[in-house]
Amino acid sequence: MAIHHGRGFACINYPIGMNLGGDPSQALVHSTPDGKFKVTLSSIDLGQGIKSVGRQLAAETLGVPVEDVFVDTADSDTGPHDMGSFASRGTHRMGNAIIRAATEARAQLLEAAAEELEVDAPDLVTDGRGNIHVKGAPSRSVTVEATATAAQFNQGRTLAGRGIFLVPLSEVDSDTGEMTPVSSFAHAALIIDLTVDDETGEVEVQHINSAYEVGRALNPRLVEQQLIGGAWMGVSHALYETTEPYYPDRSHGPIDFNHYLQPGPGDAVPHHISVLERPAPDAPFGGKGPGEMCANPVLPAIANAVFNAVGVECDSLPITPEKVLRGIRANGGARPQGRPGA
Amino acid sequence: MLEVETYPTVGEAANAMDDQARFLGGGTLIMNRVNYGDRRFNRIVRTTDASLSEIRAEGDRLEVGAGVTMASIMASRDLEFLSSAARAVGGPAIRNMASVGGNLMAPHPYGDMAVALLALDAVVRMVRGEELSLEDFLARRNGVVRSLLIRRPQGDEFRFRKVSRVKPKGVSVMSMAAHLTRSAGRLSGVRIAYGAMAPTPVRVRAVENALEGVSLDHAGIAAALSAATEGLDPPDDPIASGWYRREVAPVHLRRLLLGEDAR
Amino acid sequence: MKSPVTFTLNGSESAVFVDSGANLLDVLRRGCGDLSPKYGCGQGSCGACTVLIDGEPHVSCLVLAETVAGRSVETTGGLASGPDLHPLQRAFIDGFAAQCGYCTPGMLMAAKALLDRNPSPTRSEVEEAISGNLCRCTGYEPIIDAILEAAKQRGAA
Amino acid sequence: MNAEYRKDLFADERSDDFDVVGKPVLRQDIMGHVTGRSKFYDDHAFDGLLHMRCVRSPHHHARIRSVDSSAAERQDGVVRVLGGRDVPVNTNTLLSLINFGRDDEPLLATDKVSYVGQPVLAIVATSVRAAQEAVDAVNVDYEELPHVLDVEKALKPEAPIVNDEYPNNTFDYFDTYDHQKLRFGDVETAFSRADHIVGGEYQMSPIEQAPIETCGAIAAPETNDRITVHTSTQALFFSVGVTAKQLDISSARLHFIGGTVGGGFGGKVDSHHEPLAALACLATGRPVKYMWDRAEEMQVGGPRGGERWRIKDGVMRDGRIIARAFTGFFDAGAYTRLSSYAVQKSTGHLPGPYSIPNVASNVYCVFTNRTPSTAMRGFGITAADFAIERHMDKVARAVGMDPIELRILNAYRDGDMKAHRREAKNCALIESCQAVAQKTGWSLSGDAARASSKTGGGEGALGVIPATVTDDEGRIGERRRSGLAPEPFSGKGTRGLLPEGHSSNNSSAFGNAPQRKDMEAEVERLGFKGATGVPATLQEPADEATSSARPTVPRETAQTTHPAGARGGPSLPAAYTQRPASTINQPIAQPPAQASGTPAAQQPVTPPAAAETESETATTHFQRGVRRPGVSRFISGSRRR
Repeated sequence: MAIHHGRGFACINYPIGMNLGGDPSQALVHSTPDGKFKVTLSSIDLGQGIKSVGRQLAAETLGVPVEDVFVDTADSDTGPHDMGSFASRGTHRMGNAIIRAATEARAQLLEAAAEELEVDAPDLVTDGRGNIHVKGAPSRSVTVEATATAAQFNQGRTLAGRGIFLVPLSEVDSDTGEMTPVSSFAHAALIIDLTVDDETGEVEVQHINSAYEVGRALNPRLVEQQLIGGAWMGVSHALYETTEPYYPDRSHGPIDFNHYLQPGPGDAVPHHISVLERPAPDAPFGGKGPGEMCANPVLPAIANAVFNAVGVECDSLPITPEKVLRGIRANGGARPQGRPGA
Repeated sequence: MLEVETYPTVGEAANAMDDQARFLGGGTLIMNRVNYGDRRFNRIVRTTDASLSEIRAEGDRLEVGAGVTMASIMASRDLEFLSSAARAVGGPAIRNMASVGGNLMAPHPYGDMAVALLALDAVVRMVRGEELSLEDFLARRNGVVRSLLIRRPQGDEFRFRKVSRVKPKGVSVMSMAAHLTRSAGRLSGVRIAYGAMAPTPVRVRAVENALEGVSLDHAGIAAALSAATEGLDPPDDPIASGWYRREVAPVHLRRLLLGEDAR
Repeated sequence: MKSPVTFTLNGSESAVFVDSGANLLDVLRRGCGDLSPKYGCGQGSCGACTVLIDGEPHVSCLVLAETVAGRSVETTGGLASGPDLHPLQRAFIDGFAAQCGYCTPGMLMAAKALLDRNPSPTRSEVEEAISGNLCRCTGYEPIIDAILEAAKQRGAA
Repeated sequence: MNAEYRKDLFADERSDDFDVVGKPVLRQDIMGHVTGRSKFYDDHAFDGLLHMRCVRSPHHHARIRSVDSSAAERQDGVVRVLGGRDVPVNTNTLLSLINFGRDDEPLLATDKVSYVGQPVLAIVATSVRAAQEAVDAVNVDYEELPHVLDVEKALKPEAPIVNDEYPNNTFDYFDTYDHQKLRFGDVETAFSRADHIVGGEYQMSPIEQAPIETCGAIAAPETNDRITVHTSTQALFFSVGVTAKQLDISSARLHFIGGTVGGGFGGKVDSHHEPLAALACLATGRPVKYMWDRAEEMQVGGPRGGERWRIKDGVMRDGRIIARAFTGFFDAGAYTRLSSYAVQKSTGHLPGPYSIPNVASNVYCVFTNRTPSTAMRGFGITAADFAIERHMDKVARAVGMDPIELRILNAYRDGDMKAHRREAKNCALIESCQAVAQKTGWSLSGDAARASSKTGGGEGALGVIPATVTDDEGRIGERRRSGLAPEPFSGKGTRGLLPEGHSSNNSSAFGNAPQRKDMEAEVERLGFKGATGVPATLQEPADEATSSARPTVPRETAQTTHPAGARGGPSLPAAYTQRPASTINQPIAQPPAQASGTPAAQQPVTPPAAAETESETATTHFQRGVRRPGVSRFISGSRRR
């Protein structure tokens, strides 16, 4: 019998941040006597990189080198409140709080520099490399380090900032379901190419092509980490994993990683990503969080590709070889649908 | 509390065994149970007897110590015919630990090396020298094994294939081994074994009988394929259902016998 | 009942009293204070606890601690030589080959065992080498690329 | 590992001139990861550390007649045995912190167990082994009860009651209905007008977050009469709040430390370990570690719950979807936790990123006798998207249309009115579809290739909240008495009609304005350009993308008032500068008022500087350029046209 190729498509959007709002994030920023900055949060880094993104957002807003900025987080004695790391809210909510805190700290930094250079603060700019100078007169400059030292020991001025970002809690209407679900949405469209063995029902993803719109890739490599890892998890959800293989019967639930199936290193799929950036007006530098949504389009795209390959409607997850084989048998054989979009 | 007793020779270790003790091979089975607080045993018995890790020729057979690991098999030129089965047992770390003797005791769906040895009609030599067929040993699965006696197959007579869902390493949907001996160009005295299709690795007599005297081609093996799961009741588990195993066994048996590449 | 075990840990002599039945992972973390190998399952199927014993990768959660007496154990804690990172560590940094970092120590040990034996592995040899190490964040691709990159760097060095 | 950045798309709305943002800066935490020094919660050493294991229910559903732990208490190594009676506030629900739902879940079960694995006792001992042995020495006398595992069987009148707080086996919404409603337009009439009706049912089974680090916490006595808790939580203060509530102690006495977690994926928000570890620490005066083993993480840790969705579409011959009705069942398992909230998030997501004039849905949070569900990556959305995008392919086949063209035809655009009665903005679904089609050679019709999220939105009926038929079916308890079908409008309940433009909830979708003037970033430094009306039709990638910038009046939402003294320059993103007057309470039907500020003159949009400025601070592997084609399987080179 035969191996059939299939191609499937899906596209989605995703709400960024806790759905009904009411999920505040706070940030504190302060300078050391020699112009290094600490960003103090309560966010949790699960691997998504909130420490790294937070550091970049603070450095950009302050106008200082990123090497001079460090995030310290998740000590309830020192960090201000944050709702938590979930719902793709870290970048959006905490990012906005960091920008506000860093903006307040920057204002005082420029005021301190203005006093040193005897000019007005609005005339000053930062060059991002540790210097503050008069707009249009780079030679009239002072280093961030000298400014911080002067502020600390001569001016008696603190270079610090606070920031909070809160999307007000939205009610939900009991009769119409009216609500304000968040303020910005990420988007994705994805095409799966796969093969189906019509003798065993085995599905093997061959290629993923995707386009993810993430507002702004605040750190391209961290975004790629999410999109590659997320798409892998999407393949895993679509074809492999479940805590109840015979749901809703509870028997045979896996209790170890050997029996909780996930694609292995040998199943790693070539995934070509296009990143689109339409900045969300209320997001930090326009950046939306790509973390949660990147797996979502993969599941239906795989199901649609399996139908394209052999004509079996896969409407229950995971799409195991057994379900595909039973579908092929019920149709009296494979029913390839022909290449879409040809 | 749990006690550990170490003996210099496997004989002394065997004497110390009782139903509250477990014999420690590579640890991949027993230590898993220890970590999860299995209360069916409170003593671990082990030996530092180096002879258990030896591979020696004995007449026209090879004696493989029960302590020989999967990695040692893959590294051994004499046992090259077993390397595909050894590679099927866990990743590199597990293969440095999992022993041949341990593999004979592995619960469903593990035991791929035992499947290969079953098809090679290996003989089990117990610690006090008593010998029995691997098939008989698997029926009782107790006592301390000293070594296995294996007759090297000729040419490409021996075939092994593991079907799993995860690449490159996953737990068995099923594994199959075939020792395709011939006489006068026809199959004769063939041995077929399956893994993960029954409570333990199992010889499949119905298929062996259907292959007696046939030529190794589509026509010749047709009867064997239709008898692929005769007498077997493959289990449901998180990896696959009994229905699925029964339905695809003939496909994988055909691919094994005719050497079709496993996609 | 505690019994003494002496072995070499990352090149230096180490002696520790172990409870009977204790596994090497617990002994390394609680006994020796080397927190680099991690608990992921206690079943030998995730690889987060991978260490090298006499240069060979083992899942330390399934190693009876007493069995390493007199042998050499290596963990990711000892991978760098002083301030100088191992090429694998450098490649994981530059290749963004870690997100949460919990599987990274085990991955590095499996990769080191591979490169020590096979300085220029193929892609499928790398996949086989880490086939016992699960990662839930990265999708494996950046890790495989980083190991191949480290092999190239070492080859060049 | 590189990807292709389509900087040409939406270039007119974005300036990319930054020092640090947009750069591939190395992770701050990477050195710790590669040396094994990153401090996860369990990477803290304590002398005299005690360990905790739980006695768990072997039954799906059973009454606890009696618990005998006397033998266990006498075993050597056992320091303390804790039951529900030892927990000051034993019953809680996670979202009580944002007062959503009633306390329904015991930390340790006392009178009954509702799922296999539910904890009854927590045993604290000097070693994990001693605790495991003591667990086996506890005798719990259970009286098995009938159980239910299927979400729709749980709604039947004869189904056993799973969660005593919600005797109809569904979460009560607004103390009124047994489901969350969504009503927009009139689906019944629209179905009767449709050329095709397309139905489908979709089922997702539970999935485990499966982080490599299992959930856990260590609670240790600290100085000044406080407890330090090292935790793998995903929400630090959430866990502080739950612990303070259940131990009935001031949160000032709790010092939580975390922030470096071995993967969460939603599985570490339930805050089950911190209260138990802290309780044991208080009870013993010693540090206590409570960590799940892998088997517990898989079967006792909250999964993403199973979801069952039914969709019915009314479609016209030309592919326009004019009506879509959903029935959704979230399998919450034995207790509410976050499932009630997931249902509302999911409802806010329907009917998917498409502008459909008539939408109705009933979504249920159903209790069954299995492990309670919790959050997982894509919380409340993943299964709905699976159903919606599978269904879109069925619709495409029913009308004989290319699947991508069907999506683009129905895609939502800036200015469309969404089913939860909010205006769509910042849309990019169409451009995403076009980008992936283009690079894979999936040919699209002229219309589909030229479509844009920024044109055609909000025109005619699409920009208006339609007159809407409402109903009062599915009041609490009604389904158990009458066995009413779960679909919208399936009963004889009284119908209502809301006039066009009706809105009852005008909460703003924007963040609060900054608290103080100097917290307000200058908009020029935030990378926005004035939104132009020019459709960013899909051009070739960055190298020659010059979109001709025809100056047109930017589409401002109605009544966006600028505060006095707002600076000119590009139109300001509302979130940053003012608390917008609600745009919702006036009927939308009015034509959008001319924005008072005039947009800055539109300079011709030049493609962004090709090579980002070489900032020697950030390491610059991004500038190493794209790998040569064919070198790695993850290339983009060969894809470029």
